Amino acid sequence: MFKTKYLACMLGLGAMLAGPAFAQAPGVTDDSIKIGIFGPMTGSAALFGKAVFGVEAVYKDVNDHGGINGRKIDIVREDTGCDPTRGTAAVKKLISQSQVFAINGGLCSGVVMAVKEEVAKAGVPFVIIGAASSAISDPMMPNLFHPVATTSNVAKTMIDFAMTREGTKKIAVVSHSDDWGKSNRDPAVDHLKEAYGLDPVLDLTMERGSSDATPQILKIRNADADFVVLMMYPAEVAIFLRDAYKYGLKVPVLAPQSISLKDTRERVGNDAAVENLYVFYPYAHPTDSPEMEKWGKLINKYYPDERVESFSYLGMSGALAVVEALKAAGPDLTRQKFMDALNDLRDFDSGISSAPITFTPEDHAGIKGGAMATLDDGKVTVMKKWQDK
Amino acid sequence: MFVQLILSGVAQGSIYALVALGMTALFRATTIVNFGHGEFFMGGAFVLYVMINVVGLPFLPGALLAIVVMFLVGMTIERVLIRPMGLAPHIALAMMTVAFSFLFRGIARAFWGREVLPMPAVFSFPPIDVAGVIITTQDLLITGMTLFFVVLFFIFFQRTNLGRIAQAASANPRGASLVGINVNLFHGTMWGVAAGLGAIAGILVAPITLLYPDMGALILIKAFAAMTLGGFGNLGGAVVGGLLIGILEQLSGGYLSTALIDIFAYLVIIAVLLIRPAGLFGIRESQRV
Amino acid sequence: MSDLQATLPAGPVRRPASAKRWLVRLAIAVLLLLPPVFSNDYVQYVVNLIVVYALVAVGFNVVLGYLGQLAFANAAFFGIGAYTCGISMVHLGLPFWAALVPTGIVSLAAGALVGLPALRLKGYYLAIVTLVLGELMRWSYIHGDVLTAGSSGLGIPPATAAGFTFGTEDEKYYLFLLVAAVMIWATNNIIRSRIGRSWVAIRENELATAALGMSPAVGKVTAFAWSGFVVGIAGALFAILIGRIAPESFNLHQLLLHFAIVMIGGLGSILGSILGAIVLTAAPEVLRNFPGMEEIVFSLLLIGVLLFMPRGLQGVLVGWFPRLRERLYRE
Amino acid sequence: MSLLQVENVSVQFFGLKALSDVTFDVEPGQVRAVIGPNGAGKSTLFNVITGYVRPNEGKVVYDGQSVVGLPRHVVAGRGMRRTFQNGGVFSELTVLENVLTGLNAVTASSTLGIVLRLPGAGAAERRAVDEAMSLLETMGLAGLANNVVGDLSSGQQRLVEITRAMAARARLLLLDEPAVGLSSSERDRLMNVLRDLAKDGVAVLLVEHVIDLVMAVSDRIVVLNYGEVIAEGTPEEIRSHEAVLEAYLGHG
Repeated sequence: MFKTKYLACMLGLGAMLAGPAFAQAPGVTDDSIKIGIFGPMTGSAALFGKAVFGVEAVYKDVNDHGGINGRKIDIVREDTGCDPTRGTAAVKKLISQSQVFAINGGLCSGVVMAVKEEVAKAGVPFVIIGAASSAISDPMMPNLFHPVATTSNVAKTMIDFAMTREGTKKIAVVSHSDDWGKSNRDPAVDHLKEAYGLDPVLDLTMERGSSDATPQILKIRNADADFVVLMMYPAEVAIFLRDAYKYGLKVPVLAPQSISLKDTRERVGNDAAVENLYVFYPYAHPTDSPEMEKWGKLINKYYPDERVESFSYLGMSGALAVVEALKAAGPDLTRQKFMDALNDLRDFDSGISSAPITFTPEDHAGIKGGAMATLDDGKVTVMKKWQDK
Repeated sequence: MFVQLILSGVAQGSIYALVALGMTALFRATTIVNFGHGEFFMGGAFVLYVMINVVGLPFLPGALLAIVVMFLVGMTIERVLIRPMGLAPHIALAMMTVAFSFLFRGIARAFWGREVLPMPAVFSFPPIDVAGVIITTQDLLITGMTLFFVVLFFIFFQRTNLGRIAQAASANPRGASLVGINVNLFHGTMWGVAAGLGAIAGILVAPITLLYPDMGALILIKAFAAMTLGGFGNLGGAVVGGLLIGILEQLSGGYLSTALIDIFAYLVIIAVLLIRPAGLFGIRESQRV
Repeated sequence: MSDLQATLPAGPVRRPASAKRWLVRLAIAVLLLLPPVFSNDYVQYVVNLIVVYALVAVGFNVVLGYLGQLAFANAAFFGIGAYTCGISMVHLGLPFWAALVPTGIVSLAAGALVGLPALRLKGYYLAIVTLVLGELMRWSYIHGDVLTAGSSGLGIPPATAAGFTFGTEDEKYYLFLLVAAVMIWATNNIIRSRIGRSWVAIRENELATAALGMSPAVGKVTAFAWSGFVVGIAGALFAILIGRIAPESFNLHQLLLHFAIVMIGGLGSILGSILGAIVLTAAPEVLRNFPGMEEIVFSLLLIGVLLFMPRGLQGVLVGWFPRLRERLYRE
Repeated sequence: MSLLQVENVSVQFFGLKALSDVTFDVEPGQVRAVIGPNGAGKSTLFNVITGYVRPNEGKVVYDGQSVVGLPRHVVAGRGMRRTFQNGGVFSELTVLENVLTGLNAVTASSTLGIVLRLPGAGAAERRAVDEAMSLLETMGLAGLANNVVGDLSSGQQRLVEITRAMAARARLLLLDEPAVGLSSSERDRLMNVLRDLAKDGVAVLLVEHVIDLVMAVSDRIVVLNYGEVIAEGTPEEIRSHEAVLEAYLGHG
């Protein structure tokens, strides 16, 4: 009680001195807006933590250009290690100790699902960085905004893409049996059933950390599948492609948004093996195009030794949407105004995400649709429909 | 399909065998089960990565240097962490191996926490197709190297004078020290050898599995399964157990369900320990009253 | 090992009644007044986590410290307790208090079941079987999605009692404190009785235990059953604390955390387990602003304890205040 | 009626006759000793009686019932208590805790009473502590009650082990070479303790190779050599028995 009382009266005092006596929203002072950021900076999913640097680069860039309505964004970052127990501690610290104005965080769906009620109860606006599980924004929560292609959206795009190739009947699915794998596999299988009345010809699993995919590939070869849908982490996708090449499996392979084409080619070590890999591509332009290079350089401006990778861009369009809404909410900033501004965001094209962001008071799943991308003799090409190579 | 599964099972199994061999040799010599052995595997791969990408050595010298580095790391662990614990209870020794495995994982994560590092393939010859069965140089290399080290290991232990001394020191440390064998040095060397064998397995597999700090955890459980199946503390058993686990895993994945691969090693461990704790070749432990 | 034990006066140690009662009253006062001082929700959450892990460590210590069996089944008991409580609350619609009954029964049974292989297997064999059991349980949570909602995790409704919901962390704190205090009090009663002495006898010398008319098999199964029961109830508290349980929360990392808490706290000491829980739950929070350092500091702390404080924090404490040495009988 | 009958017990290990046709008995209140050169089969005999080794032939009858094959804790529960040649004590526990553990089998605190700390259980536990303390007083060990047993001399540890074995009103006490590692004063103390136990009606079976202690304290002696009983009788008969002399001193 003592600590919060002390802080409260200091704030009140500050407000009184600063002229018109109205209590500022928590986390807001005359010259700063405190935004809490959380993500897996450590642990086995630390690879996803790269997106945090992209988000912070956006905010630091805004600060260098005069901030928002005279206020600079004060970033407070907490690590969750992709573990619900540590994640709950991180979010509680942001809300009750750092008393942030809003939260822009979350790359592990497990952590977001564990903390979203907590954030809602505290009434803190919560914009997701990259956690994709559709259960996050469905059912809708007034304070939670999901500017990310959700797993059901990604799955639908991948299945529809496969079906745009005539005569596709047999789709084989290979996924991890952890929460990430299941949250991607389940919507894909459901969509295949509902939209096309088909069941996957094979529904296999592959162990995280395994170094061999022979049984899976031989089964797929025997079932002569038309497409293979891999709901797996980057390392295991690379191993699958390497073994597919080894056993001469020429079937096109689809992978979700967490897979970077460039890195996979480097990991597999030969171009032929990556030739028929298509990944859900959450961005508007290929990562090596000038439009995306701009954002990559922005990240390296503030984090010089950070190796920019496709993950790094994942949360940037969401961060730009936050900046947009903060500006629209005006100088007399309150959480409600900020959320109303977010609710008015229509077809916000940040130039990064493959589809514009739209939030309505009824639907906070901001990105619908998306595209696939593949390596066409070394160049990343984005496509909505199947094109024969 | 059956032959293909057997072949890839042998390649996989030889990795498990190599790691299990290192763990068994250490267990026989020091009665310590090293719960941090996965990190020797990971350590070998990462040190090789540093040798090639940072120091810029070609593969072979890089690999040899990596093995030497890990050998020294193994000896240092024995000297600094294990020896001072003296005749501590098994719980404390097991916990010490867990502690340094956390330490290595923490160090690797500090440098490459957010990376999945590729390793240049050793030789990228195209796969050979022999009557429908496909073999890659990588598989041949792994199986070949494992066989080589297993044979080398047995020759050392059975044939050479030093090997017989090592056997004596493992069987009865107190007796060995009475006849002038420096047991501490022997334990140190065995920790070095175990670390070296773990590193070799890591180096052989690095080009395939890609490098990330947690790559050691899974291999530890598979090596346990190999040791348990082959008979705890039996060197030959560890190798045979490893190969069997690799093959049976692939076959169960191919013919039954791929979901089985995840828990195959676990089922083997439980089945063996509850039905025949001595495993295939192990000796039943009798207790002196 | 035993040089820490100073030679004490003759006769069973009967501490002056007033000193002991004063000590207990002070502890209760501090514990009850804690929440208002730390009204900050985050710190209170960490304190609640400490209470849960203290209970887990006390339960695990029964098997690891008192019975002296190297068993790694603790994460499995923790998960079984959490999921049984979650399933009874979500699918059977039981309120928290009622859900504790099936949770207790299932955890007790799970403990006894794990005790059975302990009769045949010794040392490392038991460690490996129980380690594998934990991983198999986690596999079953993932694939049992009809009941456990699989990997996406099972949402747990808040605990309620007679219309009152334990919503905020402060309210949960009193609930956890009550349940943990009762369980630790009961465990202490057992340890300082013939049952506790039979467990410790098995650790010291199993043959001699049989030669004194006690069945080692009964001793082991009861120890594992009680350990499973306590850790299972702690799992139920964990489910309420986090509000959502997923298979990943009961993996190898969780097990190693329990192991470290007991070892650093001190084998065979309830006070040590509570101290270990405090240190190892607070440390990662203190290290929040050096991400990645947690693993390194965690392992160095463990190595330090294993090399220089073989009997853990409790050993150091008993070294300074010999009176604190825990007895296996009641004054 | 004798408390323990060993009838024609033979034991073979891989063709080697460890014991052949051993027969003797032990009466309540009697100190029976078994002596013989090293390797004579004394320890094997001891382990057969205490149920750790199953005889190929013959019977071991205790209190009128054969004990071959019975679980050890059941036999111990009926009052047949033993000590161990090396380290039977719980070295990390205090002397009092060791003796209390010996009393476990007769501490009447109910499980539920213990868990919920009910008065009945509390009383039973306190009675056990008082009984243990009085036992320690009679053995002259009360001063060491709170010392960790691991700190004590091997002689003191031996006495603690015997007190612990006696704690639950044992009727037959089997001692496996108790005099090993004892100072002469501790040996005298041991002799007095054994005599007092016998006076209280306890049957004592002493397997030992310290001859002067055996001669001083035993009522009847069995001499084993190469697994066979070569002599049986009172200490005086045994002292002049030429087969015994020959076994011990070799051929005259």
